[in-house]
Formats: sequence, C-alpha cells, structure tokens
Amino acid sequence: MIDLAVKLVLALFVFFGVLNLAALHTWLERKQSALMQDRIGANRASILGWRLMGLFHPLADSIKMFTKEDIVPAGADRILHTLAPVFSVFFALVTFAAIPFGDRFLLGGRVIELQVAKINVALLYIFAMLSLGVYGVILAGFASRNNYALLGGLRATAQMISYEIALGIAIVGVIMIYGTMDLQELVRAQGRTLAGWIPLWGIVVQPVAFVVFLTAALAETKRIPFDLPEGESEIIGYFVEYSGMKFGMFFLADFLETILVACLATTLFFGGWQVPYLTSSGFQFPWGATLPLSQPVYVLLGVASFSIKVVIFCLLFMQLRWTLPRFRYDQLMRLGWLGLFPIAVVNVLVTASVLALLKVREVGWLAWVG
Amino acid sequence: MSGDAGFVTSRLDEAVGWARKYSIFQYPFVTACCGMEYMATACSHYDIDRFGAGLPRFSPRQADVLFVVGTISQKMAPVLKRIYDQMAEPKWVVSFGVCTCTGGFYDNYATLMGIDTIIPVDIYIPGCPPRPEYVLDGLLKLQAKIQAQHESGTRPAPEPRPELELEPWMPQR
Amino acid sequence: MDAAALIQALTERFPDAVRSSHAYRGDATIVVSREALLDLARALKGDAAFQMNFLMDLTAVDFSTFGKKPSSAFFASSGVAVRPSAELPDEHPWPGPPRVPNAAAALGAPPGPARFVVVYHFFSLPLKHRLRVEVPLEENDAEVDSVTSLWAGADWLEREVWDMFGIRFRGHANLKRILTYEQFVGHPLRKDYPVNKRQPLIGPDGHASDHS
Amino acid sequence: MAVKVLRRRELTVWEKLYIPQIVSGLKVTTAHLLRNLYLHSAHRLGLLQNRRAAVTFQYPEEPRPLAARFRSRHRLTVRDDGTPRCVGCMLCETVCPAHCITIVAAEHPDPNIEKYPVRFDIDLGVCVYCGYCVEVCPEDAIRMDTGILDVAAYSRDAMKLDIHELMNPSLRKPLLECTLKFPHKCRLAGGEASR
Amino acid sequence: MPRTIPDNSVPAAAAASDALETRDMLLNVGPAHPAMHGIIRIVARLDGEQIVDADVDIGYLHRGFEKMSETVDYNGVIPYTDRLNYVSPLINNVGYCMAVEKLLGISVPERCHYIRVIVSEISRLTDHLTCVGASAMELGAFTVFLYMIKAREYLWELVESVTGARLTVSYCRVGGVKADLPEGFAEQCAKAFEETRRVLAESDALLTRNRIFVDRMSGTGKISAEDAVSYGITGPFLRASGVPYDVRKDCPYASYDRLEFDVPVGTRGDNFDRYLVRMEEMQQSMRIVEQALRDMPPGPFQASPQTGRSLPASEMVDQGKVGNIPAIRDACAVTDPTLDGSAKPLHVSIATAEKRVFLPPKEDTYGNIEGLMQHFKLVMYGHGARPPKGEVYFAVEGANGELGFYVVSDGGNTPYRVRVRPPCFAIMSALPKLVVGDMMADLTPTFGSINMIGGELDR
Amino acid sequence: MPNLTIDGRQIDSPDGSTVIQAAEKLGIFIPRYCYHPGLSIAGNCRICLIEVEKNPKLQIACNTTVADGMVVHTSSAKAEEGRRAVLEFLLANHPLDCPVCDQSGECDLQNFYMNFGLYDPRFREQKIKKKKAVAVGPHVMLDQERCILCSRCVRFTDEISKTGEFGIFNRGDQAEVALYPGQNLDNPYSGNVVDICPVGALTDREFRFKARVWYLSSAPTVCNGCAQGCNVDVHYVLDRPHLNDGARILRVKPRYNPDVNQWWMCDEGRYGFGWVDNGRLTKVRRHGADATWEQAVAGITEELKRIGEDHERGTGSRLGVIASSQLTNEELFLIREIFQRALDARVTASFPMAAGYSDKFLIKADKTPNTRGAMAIALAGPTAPGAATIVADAVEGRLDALWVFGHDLTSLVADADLQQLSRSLRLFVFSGTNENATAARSHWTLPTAAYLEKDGTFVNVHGRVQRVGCAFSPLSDSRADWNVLLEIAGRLNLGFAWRSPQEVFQALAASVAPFAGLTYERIGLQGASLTTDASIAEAVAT
Repeated sequence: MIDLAVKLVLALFVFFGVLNLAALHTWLERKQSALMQDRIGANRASILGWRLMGLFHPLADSIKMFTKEDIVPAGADRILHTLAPVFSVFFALVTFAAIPFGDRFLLGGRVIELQVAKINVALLYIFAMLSLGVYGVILAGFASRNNYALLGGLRATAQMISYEIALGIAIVGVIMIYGTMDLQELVRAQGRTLAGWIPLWGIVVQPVAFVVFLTAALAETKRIPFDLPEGESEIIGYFVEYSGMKFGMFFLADFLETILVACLATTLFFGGWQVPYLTSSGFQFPWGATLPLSQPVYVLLGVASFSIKVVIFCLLFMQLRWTLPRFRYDQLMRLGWLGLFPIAVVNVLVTASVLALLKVREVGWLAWVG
Repeated sequence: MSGDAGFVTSRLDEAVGWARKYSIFQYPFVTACCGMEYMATACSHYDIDRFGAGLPRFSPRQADVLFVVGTISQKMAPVLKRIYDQMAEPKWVVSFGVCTCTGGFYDNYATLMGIDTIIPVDIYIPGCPPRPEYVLDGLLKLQAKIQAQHESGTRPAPEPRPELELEPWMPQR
Repeated sequence: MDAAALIQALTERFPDAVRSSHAYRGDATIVVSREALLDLARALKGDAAFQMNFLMDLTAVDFSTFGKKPSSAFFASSGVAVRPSAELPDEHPWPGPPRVPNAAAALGAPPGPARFVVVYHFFSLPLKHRLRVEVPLEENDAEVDSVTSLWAGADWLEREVWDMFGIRFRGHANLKRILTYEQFVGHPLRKDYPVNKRQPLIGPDGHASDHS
Repeated sequence: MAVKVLRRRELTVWEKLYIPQIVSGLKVTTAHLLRNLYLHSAHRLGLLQNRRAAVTFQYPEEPRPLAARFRSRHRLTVRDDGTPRCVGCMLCETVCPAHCITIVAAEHPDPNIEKYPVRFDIDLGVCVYCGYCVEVCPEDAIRMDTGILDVAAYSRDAMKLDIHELMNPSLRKPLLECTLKFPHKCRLAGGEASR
Repeated sequence: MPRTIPDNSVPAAAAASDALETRDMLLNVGPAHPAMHGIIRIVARLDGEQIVDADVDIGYLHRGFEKMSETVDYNGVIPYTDRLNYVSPLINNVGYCMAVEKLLGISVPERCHYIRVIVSEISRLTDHLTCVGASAMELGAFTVFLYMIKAREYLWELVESVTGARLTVSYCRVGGVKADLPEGFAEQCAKAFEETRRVLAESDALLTRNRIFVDRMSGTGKISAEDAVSYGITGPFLRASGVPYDVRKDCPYASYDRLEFDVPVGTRGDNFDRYLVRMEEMQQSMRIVEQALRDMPPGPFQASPQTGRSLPASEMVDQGKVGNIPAIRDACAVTDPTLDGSAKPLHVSIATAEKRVFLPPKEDTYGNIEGLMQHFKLVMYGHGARPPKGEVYFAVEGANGELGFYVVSDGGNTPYRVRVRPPCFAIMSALPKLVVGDMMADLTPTFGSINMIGGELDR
Repeated sequence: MPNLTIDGRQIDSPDGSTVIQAAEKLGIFIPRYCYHPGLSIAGNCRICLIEVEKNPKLQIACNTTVADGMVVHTSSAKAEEGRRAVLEFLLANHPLDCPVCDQSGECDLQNFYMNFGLYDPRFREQKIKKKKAVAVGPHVMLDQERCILCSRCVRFTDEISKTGEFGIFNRGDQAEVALYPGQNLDNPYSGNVVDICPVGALTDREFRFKARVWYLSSAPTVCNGCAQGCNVDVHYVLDRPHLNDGARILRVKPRYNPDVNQWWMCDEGRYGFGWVDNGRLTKVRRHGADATWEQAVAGITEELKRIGEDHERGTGSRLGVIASSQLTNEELFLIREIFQRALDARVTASFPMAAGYSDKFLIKADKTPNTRGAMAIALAGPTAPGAATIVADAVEGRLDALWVFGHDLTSLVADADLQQLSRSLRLFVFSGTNENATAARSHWTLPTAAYLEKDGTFVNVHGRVQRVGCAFSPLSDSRADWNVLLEIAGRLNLGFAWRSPQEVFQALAASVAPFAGLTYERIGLQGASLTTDASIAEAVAT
C-alpha cells in the first residue's frame, strides 16, 4: 500500500515535472532562439505587473489552446482523429516511467528507486513505447483526410521506423558493455571509473554509438534537421488539420519527445544521475581527497546532475534546431540506412569483437575494469 | 445568480482574454509587398515574438489571427475566404496594408477593394506597406480588443460591413 | 550590328516580309506581316548574322484609341483651341503605329491602322544587338503564328497576350488564361475594357456570384 | 569583361561527415547566443549600457529613430491665426495616385489668401505614402513629418483623417469637440457646421 | 475554384494503365502555401516523393499594373513600379524612369546617374539577401534568414535616409531623382556594409560548406544554358548556368560602364550555383557602391552657397504671395524634411535641365511666378510631361534579370502603354522543367532560388 | 488672293486677312492674348510676334495683313526670343496666384510660358499690388493684379454686348481694367468676358473654387434654355462627388458655331443648369410609394391595354397625352407613333407659356428648345389640340387616362382640380425630370433623363437640327424617355425594331418630310438645317 503510494507520488512527480519541463522548454526555446538571433523574444505577458522575461507566455499558450475551438474536418475519422494526439502524448509520457532520475534512497527502511517503474528490460520498454508513439503520428496523418497530413504521416512513420533501427542497434553496444537493460543498473554501472579517473560513462566507451544515437534520436524527435514530417515550408505537417488542444498535444508530445531523448542520452551516455567521483558516501576524487556527504544530499545531487544534463541536451538540440537546414527525405533515409545503420552495426561488431578478444564475457567485463 | 459566481466567471473570462492576447498564433496570408514588412516585423529589429505573436502556423486550423498581408486579387479572394472559414474559433483578422484595408490605389478590374468585403476585419493597419511600427501598434490594438472581448468561446457578431459610398449618379461599378 | 545595319540586313534578306522599319531612339524596329513571322523568326534565331537567341519579350499593344483620347475640358478661353503644352521637340519623329493592309488596300486605299500589334523584342547575346519586330493584326482576325517551337519562353508570354488582349497564337499547345481566371470575360488590356469593371469570384456574402 | 567563374570546391571527406560543419555552424550561433546572454546579463546589472545586446527596438517603449526624410502621417501646417496654410489649390488631390485626398474649397475673406479648404480629408486607408502631395504643394501646407506611426484602426471610418486631426496631429480619435475657429465642414458635434 | 491547403481531396488521378496499380498523387501546392510566397499554385503529380509532372498556375497577385499605368501620368506610374519587384523597388524606379527618359530624348546629370547606380545596387543587395535568406528559411535554416533580414534592415536604413521610405520608395522621377543623397551617406553606407559583410560571412559559415545544405541545393533544379536562354531567363539565374549575360555589362546604362565589377557565373546551373552567384553578386554590389561613392561628381551638400540664407518655406510663400520678391530672392527654403535634398542648389545635379519634365525646385515654386507656373503645368491633368509619340524599350539589370520597360506614347500626358518585362516571369515559366524529376522536397529550394516576386510576376 | 509662305508651307489667303488667320488655316497656332476672332483687332499684347522675311523687326501676326510672296516664320529663334521677352514683361507683375486662381489649367500665360517661356526669371523687384477679388457684377469677379491688359473684355462690352461697362484706366504699370464709375457688369451676356479673358483676371463667381478646371470632363451639347439652341460644352465631374455638393455639372461654356451662337452665350443659359442635379426625381413612384421600372412599365401597359379594349366599345378617344417641347425629336416621334397612331390618343406638345425676355442677339422669347421640332412632327402648331383643352376634357371626365411629360398642370388648372383628376382618371402618368405638383398627384411618377443625359436632337428656332449628345448617364434610377417609350411599345407589341435614338431618328427622317435626308452623321457637332421650310409649313398644314 505504501509502496503504491510512493510509486504514485513518484509518478505524479515525474508527470508534473516533465509537463512543466515541456512548458519551460517552449519558453527556453523561444528565448534561446531569440538570443541566437539578436532578438529579445517573448517578454510582454505579465501577471500583476510581473513579466519574468516572458515566462508567462507558455501559460498563455496553454490556456488559449484549451479554450480554442476543436475542429474535426468533414470526412475525417472522428475517433481516430481524436485518438491520435492522445496516443502521441500518452506514449511519450509513459516512456518517462522507465527513466531513472536519481539513485535509490532509503526512507524508513524502504528502498525507493527514483524511477517510476523499475523494469528490468527498461530499454525494451522504452523502445516499445517510442514505436507506439508512431501510431499517433500515422493516425493523425491518416485520419485527417488531407494529402499534406497523409504525406507528413507517411514521412514521419518511415523516418521513425528507419531511425529506430539505427537507434536500437546503437544502444546494443551500450547494453553489451554494461550488460544490462535495466536503466537504473545501467546508470549505476556508469558510476565506475576507467583507469581510475575517467568516469566510465557511455560516451567514453561508446563514442560512435553516442553519435549514432544522438542523430537517430534527433530524428525521432522530428525536429530540424529532421523535421520533414512537419517541415513547415514544405508540407505543413501531419497535424495540419488539428486545432486547439489536440494540436497542443502534438506540440506537447514533440517537446516531451525531445526531453525524453535528452533523458535517454543522459542515461545511456552521460551517466544518468551520476556525478563524477560521487559515490553514495560522498566524493572520492581520484587524487585521494574525499568529501563525505549525507545520503539525501547525495541523492539530490544525483537528481540535480540528471536534470542539468537533460537541460544541456535540450539546449543542444535547440541550438542545432536553430542552426541547421533540414534534410531531404531521400537524404534522410540514406543517412539512416547507409550511414547510421552500418556504423551502428559495425560499432556493435567492434564492441563485440573487443569484448570477445578480451575474453571477459564469462568473468564480466566490469570486473576486468575494476 | 450570485454576485460571487459572476465575479468568478468574469475573472475567468479575463484570464482567457489575457491568455488569448498573449498567445497569438498567426496565419500569415502573405501575398505581396507587405510581406516584406511582415518579415521585417517578425525579424530581429522588431521581433513580433515579444508580444507573443511570433509563432506563425501555416495551418489555418491552428491559427488564431489571420494576417492578410498584401493585395488580394479577385482570383485570390475565394482562397482567402476559404482559409478564413477553415480557421477555428475564436479567430481574428488583421488587414495588413492598404490593399487589404480598402484596395488602395489598385482600383481596377483585378483587385478586391478591401478584404472586409468578404470577411470581417478586426484591425486595419493601413500603410503601403505599413512600417513595422504601424504593425506593432495594430497588434497592440488587437490585443486590447481581444482582452476587451473576454468572452470564452465565441466571438461577437461581426460588425456590419461598410457599404461602399456610392452617390446615386456615380457610375455603378 | 547597329540599328540601321540590322534593319538594312533584314530588309535585304526579307524584302517581302518587312513592310516598314524605323530606328526610333535607336531601337531597331521592323514591321512584318504575320505570314512571314515564323520564317523570319527562324532566320533570326538561326542565322549567323543575327543570332537572336533571346526572345526577351513578347507583348501586344491595342492601338484602337491611339491619339484619340477625349480631350479634357480645358476650355480655351480665347474661343480657339489651345494645345495644353508643347510636346518635346523630336528631331526624328516616330513614323506612327504600324498599319495593316486591309481589303481596301488592294483597291488602292491607304492601309488602315492596325488594332493590335504584337511586339517581339529579340536580343542576341553573342552579337549584343536588339531588334523589335512588330506584327500588326486586324481586330476581327487577331491571330498570329506561335513561336513556341523556337523559344520555350514564348509559351507563357503568348498565353499572357491571349489573356490580356485576346490575340490567338496558332500552334500554341496550351493557350489558356494565365493571369486572370477561367471565368473572366473579356481581355482587360484592351482599350475598350473599363479599368474598374470587376468580375468577382465571390460576392460579399461569400457565395459565388455570377459573372455578367 | 570581367567574368568571375565560381568553380565549386567539392566537399572534402571531412566536411562530408556533417559533424565538422555542424560544429562550425554551432560556433556561429553559439557565439551570438553567448554574447547576447553576456550583454543582457550585464545590462541587468547596469553595465555595458553602450553596447546593444539585441538589435531589437522594443517598440513602443523604445522607438526606432526615423530617418529625417521619412514620410510619416500627414499634417496641415497652420498660420499664426489658427487657419490652415492650405489654399485649396487641390494639386495634392490631383497628384495623389491613390485618390485619398478630398478637398472642398471656399472663399477666404482676405483677398490676399482668397481661398481656403472648408474640408480636407485624407483617407489613410488608401494612402500609399508616396509623398507626392508634399512634393507638389506650392504653399508648404501639407507635410509628412509628424513621425506619427500609430495609424492602425478598428474600422474603415477611423482611418479617415479630417481637417481637425490634420491641423492638430496630436489629436486622436475619437474627437468630440471642434476647436477650429473658422468656418469649415465639421463632422463633430459642437463645431460650427457652417461652410 | 482554386484549391488551397489543407486540401481535403483524396489522392486521385490513378495511372490506370499501370499494371501495378500504383497511383500518382496530385498535390496542390499553394496558392496559400508558405513556400509559395502566397501566390502561385503548383499542381504537382507525385510518384511517391518524386514529381513527375507539374502545372504552374500564376496570376493570384495580378493587380493590373499595365492597365493602371494607362490611367496615370508618367510620374504617377512610379509608385506602381515600386510594387513590381517590391524587394528591389529602386531598380524598378530607375528602369522605368530611364525608359521614359529615352522616350523623351533627354539626359540626366552625371551625379544623378551615380545616385541611381548606388540605390540600384543597394536594392540588389536587399533583394539577394531576402532571396537567399528566404530560401534558407524554407530549408529550415531560420537563423540565417533572421541574420539576412537583419542585414537588410541596415540597408533599408540607408534606403530610408535617401528616399524617405523603407520599401515603396517612389524615389526616381522622370528626368532625375527626388533628392540628393543625404549628408553623411558615405559613412552610413560603410557602416551598413560592414554589418552586411559580417552577416554574409556568418551565413557563409552556416551554409556554404554544410553538407545538409549542399546536398539540398546541389544538383537540384538544374537547367542547362541552352534551355535557360530558350526560356528567356536572365539575371543570376542565367548566370548560374554559365552564361555571363548582365545588362550592366552588355548594354551598360547609367554609369555602369565606368565602374569595375565582376560578373559571377556558375558552372552547373543548379540551385547551389544560384546561391553562390547571389552571394558573390552581393559582394560585387557592395564593391560597385563603394566605387560609385568614390567616383561620383561632388554635389553641394549644403544650402545655397551664394547666400547661405535660409528662409522657412512658409515665410517664402507668404512674401511671394504679396509680391515682396526682394525679401525672398536667392534664399533657400527650409521645407518639410521629406523634401530634404531637393533644394535649388542641389537641383541641378539631380534633375534634368528640361523644364517641361521635371518639377522646379521649391524655391522657384514659392518665389516666382515662372516657377509656380511650371510647377502647375507639370502637375495638372492633361498637361504634365508629354513625350512625343513613339515607343521605346529600355532594359536594366533587375535583381532577377533583365527588367525591361516597353513604353508607348501617343503624345499625351499619360503613357499609352507600359509593358514591363518581368524577369521572373521567364524563370517561372521554366519551373515545370526545373522540378520534374526532382523530389517534392526539392521544389522548395528550387522555388526559393527562382526568387519569385509576385508583384513582378503577375503585375 | 495673295499667296504667302508660312513656316515653309504655301497658302492662299483672302485680301485683307491677317497672318494669324492664314496660319490658322494651315493649322499653325500662333500664340495670342489680345486677338480674338470675334472681336476687333487691338494688337496690344505683342505675344503673336512672327518673323517676316525682309522685315528687320518682328511683326505681330494678328495685325499684319497678308501680302503676296510674304515669307513668315512663326517659330524661328528670333520670333520665340521676342515672345519670350514679351512674356517676361507680362509676368513681371503677375501675382503668384496659380494655387488660388481658377484659370490655372486653362491659362494662356501658363500654356505659352511652358512652350517658350523664360525659365530663369530675372525679375527681382517688388511686385505692384492692385485690387483683388472685386465683384464687378452678379457673375463676374475681377482681379486686377492678374490682368495683362489685353482689352478683350473691354472690346466685348463695346462691340458684342454693346453695354460698355469696362475700360482701362491709369497708365504704365498702374494701368488697370475696371468698370466705369457707377456701372455694373450686369448685362445678359456678362459671363462671356470670363471665357475670353486669357488669364485669371475675370473669373466666374458661380464656378469659383468649386473645382479645378483639370478635373472637368467636357461634353458637347445644346443649351435647352431657349429656342435659340446655342451650342455649348457642358463641363462636369463624375469621380469627385465631394466637389460642388455632388452636383455633376459645374459649368457650361459656349461652343463655337458660326451659324448659331458664334463664340457666345447668354447668362440665362450659362447659369440655368441647376435643375439637372437638384430636385430631380430619382425613384419610380406609384401613388407616392416607391416602385420599380418593371412594375411601372407592366402596370402602365396593362392599364393602357385595358383602356384600349374599353375604348373599342366606347366612343371618342379616352386617352390624352401632353408631350413637351423639352423632349427630343426622337421622343416626340415615338409619342406620335405610340399614342397618336397606335393608341389613337389625343396628343399635344404645345403647352401655353408666357413669352420670356428676348433680344435681337441670342435670347429668344420661347424658352423651350424644341418647339420647332414638335411642329415639324405635328405635335404642336395649329393642328394639334391645345394642352388646355386636353386637361379640360380630363377634368370634365372625357378622358380615362392622361400622360403628362414634364409639365406642371397647375399652371392650367387649380390644384383642387388636379386632385380631382388624380381621383377620377384611371391612369395618370407623369414622367419628367424634376419634382412638381403634377408629379405629386400622378398615379405613376416616372423619373426621366434630362436632355444632357440622353441622345437625341432638337430643332432650334431657325430650323437647325442639333444633337444634344449624351454627356453622362441618367441620374440614379431615371431613364431616358425614349427608352421608356420603347419599352412600353415593346409591351404593347407594336413591333418597333428600334433600339436607339439613332435608329428612331432614321425612321423619323424617313417618315417626316422636314427631316428627310438627315442622319446623325450629317448633323454632326454643328447641326444641320431642316430640309425645307416649306416642308415644315406643309407638315403643319396636314
């Protein structure tokens, strides 16, 4: 019962945290792009005279979208049309359940994992959910009875499916190295150090996989340079026929996916909630110095570390989004199938070979490191 | 009806009005010269995003405000009308530039003499093309109008369209 | 080639086709009969002496009200007509709009003024000379050969002339309106089309209106 | 003739890897980002006020300087006695390509002035700001130097300026009272409706 | 009725003969489509993502320019020409005015020629900036667009300080220009060019060697030199195909024959070449302006050098009215600032000497009956400048190519016929040829590189 | 006849004619201020300087009689130089008045200045001030500053109106045109001095400041003020309704016709056009309520048919039509064909009117423009019944229907009788341009076009057929009478094939003898005489 309550609290925490982050994300994106472009950005919405650099604009956006008329175009499939955005947001949201955002901590004798759902095949779960998210997009494209939407939906589907493969294979290397599909374990495994001072993060042992993953993950988020499904100046996007909050949900799903990808990148390659040289008992620097910390501080540092990394990734994504032009469809496919996919495969092969060569399979590679 | 409820609803309306005025997704129906100033308004020197109106949506379904930017010809008029009809409520129309306000000096066979002859217009921004300052002033006025309406859901009945002032003996166009 | 030499060369080459010529303000201009247009155009494009590889412009002029504009009500107070203001002096005056030989011309009467003149502007990039070719047409027989087979760019230009003037181009594959719409009645650049005669596609109430 | 043939350098293998060029692109945008972030922060602290962080002019609080020649809203110049300098010669009405000016003239009591406008309207909803009216005015009576940029309106009618607003550019709609002390065609209640 | 997005029609147009039962999809692009600049419609027949056929429908911005020109006097056409290619209005102004001057058989002072060159080149810069920026934006590189528009703002500041308007300038007049360059223009220009060069460098870094961009642009929208010539394509678009035709070099006008600049040409005639040509042309334009500013004959920047006496315009008018000529003779009028730069001492260097064409300086209008009569004669309907009967064609290098004006006069004060040869009309007519065989997505960069300007295309 | 050469072209010119007339014949225009073909030659403005070979000094063209072998250069450098000097002199004291001067736009100072003026003025002195804006008569305003002392107005009042109000007083730069003491420029032709003034010294008080002359469009027509039928140009503005309170016609100017009015017209005609734009009927009315033309035409023909059917059974004509000599010949002919011939109505166009002012020059006592035409078509004159008898018959109940064209019957019967008529008649139609008591009492009130708004012809007192032309379209809902009549004829199935006044006129010319052989082309702008006077008498007799 209490476990359930704890899980509920955690779920709510993640739910609201993520939603707020998404809202914040829109603000961040506006402000960041403004700064890049020598502009000011949204800054005039005020409550009681407070403007807070435009922080209220996302609020205004969401209130407005809630009160906007919802149009289902004539000829469209009403149910699917309504279901599509729900799918998108739902699957984007539930995926967060598997993301660990902090180390476990002890409360009243209970071990509380800072993860909504501890799933030992969390990675598979995440991929499954991501794949299901595609349905939202394709349903949207299909249900709208609009050529542009259909084209957008098709593009999105093809793109997400293609890149999911590269994405998946890129991660195989990571799984092989850390030997687990449980994300919490995976993060924990990254807490070690290589040669005593290099944190054993995914990026260190799997740099190629990281690049492939990042590219493929960006493509999953459907943002520039991979925003073909919604490339505004080519085809308006699969959600062309959506208005009001349904459109807002696609919008939200978009940001959620970005955050999700940032979370994944953090978790898989940047040590998740790990802080270099921080162990559960405190800092243990390679040069021997130590800084003992109490457990709550340790956990909080972990959560903070995770959040910061995620935000940095988000910023990076946005920086890319406002810097690059977009791909063409065939180029995108070529990049996915002829670029990322082989590289990822080779990466897996090389990783496997190295692991085999080191003959550590039986004893565990980690033991060898340690 | 109790006073409290009225107060609450009115505050709610006010909040909705507030949100709507600071979240203007525009549909830029750009056709002509005014588009250049529209660009200038959107870009760094004027930055229409400061007013919360920086996000153009190229789908009329998602847009709140239809910016009709540039001359509308007779050939284009049905398209404009259709776009307007496709927009979701609540919606507003900004007529950007004199060609859309009144037809301007293209008083000939090809052009529509003001978009208000086919769709209701909320704000007229004259100028040929209007300097970005004109546009921002117009946007502020539009925001004031949106706030003033503060009715949830429906827009007020469109104003009666202005009749063309034709003297009885003038050549009937 | 300068304008005079170009005209000279063309007149020698096509003595029958070139009806008249002038070089007003240095623009080499020849007036040709429409029967000869296609041959002439082919030669202009192909001949080494001309090498007119660009069809820069193709348009038409409706000369029906040329010089016939109703005078304004400047009542000459003296009771005698007063010209409002002098035109600028012109050393080599323009010979006037091209004329088209009509039935009366065969009987010795002077050729009547052409209602329409199709105007081609050619340019030769290798030789850097320009040529204007004018083809006068009568109102009731406004048709001329299409030059789309020689210059791809003539396609739209001829469509535009059809749209604006109602001049047909024989041999044009897709002669339909380009700037106005299918439902448009009349040809707006004709001088007898009132400048503000509108043919709206939708009326104020949003319904399609009939076109009268 | 100087012809400059732009021969294309093919992308090198290094450049074909996307990443280096992406990074150099990021460098440009990030430089802008950091510079502006730095300057904005400094401005918050009241420092480096002489360097602009963003090129944005925060209109309406911070108006952009207009060029001296900029043609803004019209005004009619006024004589010392409060009548318009305009003598109703209608040249501006004549030259206006948009036909947005309407003038009705009447006899002025002073035979040295002879004529003045009892009605002078400019329909901003039609005006194309070409400045021809100013150029042709032989009396220096109409100017476009007000610098007024606030012309947006809620209706077609509100875009029409009449003699009251033209003679006194500081007036804003709606006008309620007529302050002009000479006979004119007045559309305001309380004004002299004589002509 | 033309169909617009969102297009609710179901995929149609089955290729019935196809045994595999694959169906082509008809996609209506435009007229209200973000990449179509609002005003054209392309009905593309798609096989998957590949365009197999395209039908282009224009005329959505047909505003009757040529018809309107027949209703106004010669100077009255100028505001309409502003709105032809509204991204480079000054070139239109110059082209039209020079065509009418040719018809009139008059010449303008040397300084005026240089001023026209300077403003034309600034306009060309703004045009290319907008074109490249917009096509980058349509490819998703939004920041480049903002940078370019930012640079354009600096150039527009120049335009504004010269002409009094940002976009619709109405600056040139038949027989001259409205006003001389303002004081301190050279410095202002140098500053704006510095900003522009910085932006160009940044954009270059963001785009030119970026593989995503190169892949999108390179090899798409190709057209051979022969085809381009056959379509009558001119300007940067033609030069990108390797044909070095530039009106400024081949048929020099104004003072281009005295200025040094290169004509950049491409090698392959694809979108990327057009991008490169435009980027290079901007550099050349700046070079031309800098030379012109250096070489132009000096003009008096200050009020009357003989007397140095300036009088408020109202004072001049009042004194003139009562015949008090001694009080106002030789004075320089202090007029509305929008008329700045046209005072009597400056007038000789910006306007033709032919009085039957150009308005007198304000001092003459206010101060003597001869000037006043001339002023009236030029403005009143039915009087005005009256070219002799005749027809001329005059071409300038517009931002998109040869911008020709064919003007016919019947000796009246309104043009009998004004025909503009819109450069992008020819390019647009080649659009189906450019896009067929390319992907649907290539439509965007190809269309962007055409720099279609509705005002000029549909007129 | 002396033969002379002007600008390289040869011309024979009658003895005693002047060079300026000879040049005119060649189409060579020599500038002039004081010269006017209708006035005596003064030769004082000197602008018409020409160069005559073998003559060391420039000559004035207006007063140099032609001589055989004369070689004249009208636009040589020397002649232009001379004119330029003259113009400079004329402009020296000219005020800077173009903005307020009604003449600008049709001012010969402006015109000639632009052609050969001195562009860089040398005059740097104080200008002489004189009196401005002095009302010299009911219609004319004088500005002495603008006057160039050409003396045209002086000669006009001496020679044409023979009233002699104007004179030139003082000398040198103080010379000025003014009225003789105690005089007032109130002769019936005073408006002409405004026309002949080459500058803005004399302006029209009615037209003053209403519009600029370059706004005006012009259409040729014929004055309908009296039977003289002076040829006039009507100057109107359609696209600027704010001017002149929306009235279209701004002024009327005489049009040269050597056979009718030469260069002149009277003030009565010149200022009598107000009714065309004011007080017009604009709506079809039925018993005072608005109706449409369709209803009116249908209703009237229905009633006419019914009356016709009744009439078969009864005795005598029960239909009366009072036409008007304000109508054109075509309309009168249609009235005759429809009402008299087809419906057997009693038709008249003679309506008793008091004779007005007349003189021996242009003003005629008959104030209607087409009495002579009505007589030729036999709707007026001895054979036609008088309007009074028709009205009397109607009042006494001997008529079922009455159609009145434009007249106000209250000049014949009392208003009470009119009311009685309105009640007793089965059909009472009034068609006309302006509101009057009859219109108010009629069953159907049809707004019809004024003479300026329709095509047609008038016959003036001397038997000259003249086109009135069609200056602009009828005001709002009104229609031309011929149009209405043709529609009714169509409804009555009379089988007329005519569609325009021109076709009606052809029929008229074919069937009415005095018009035989006339066509619109032959009438042209200057009119043509009825074929024979005898034929009129004949028509009157039959």
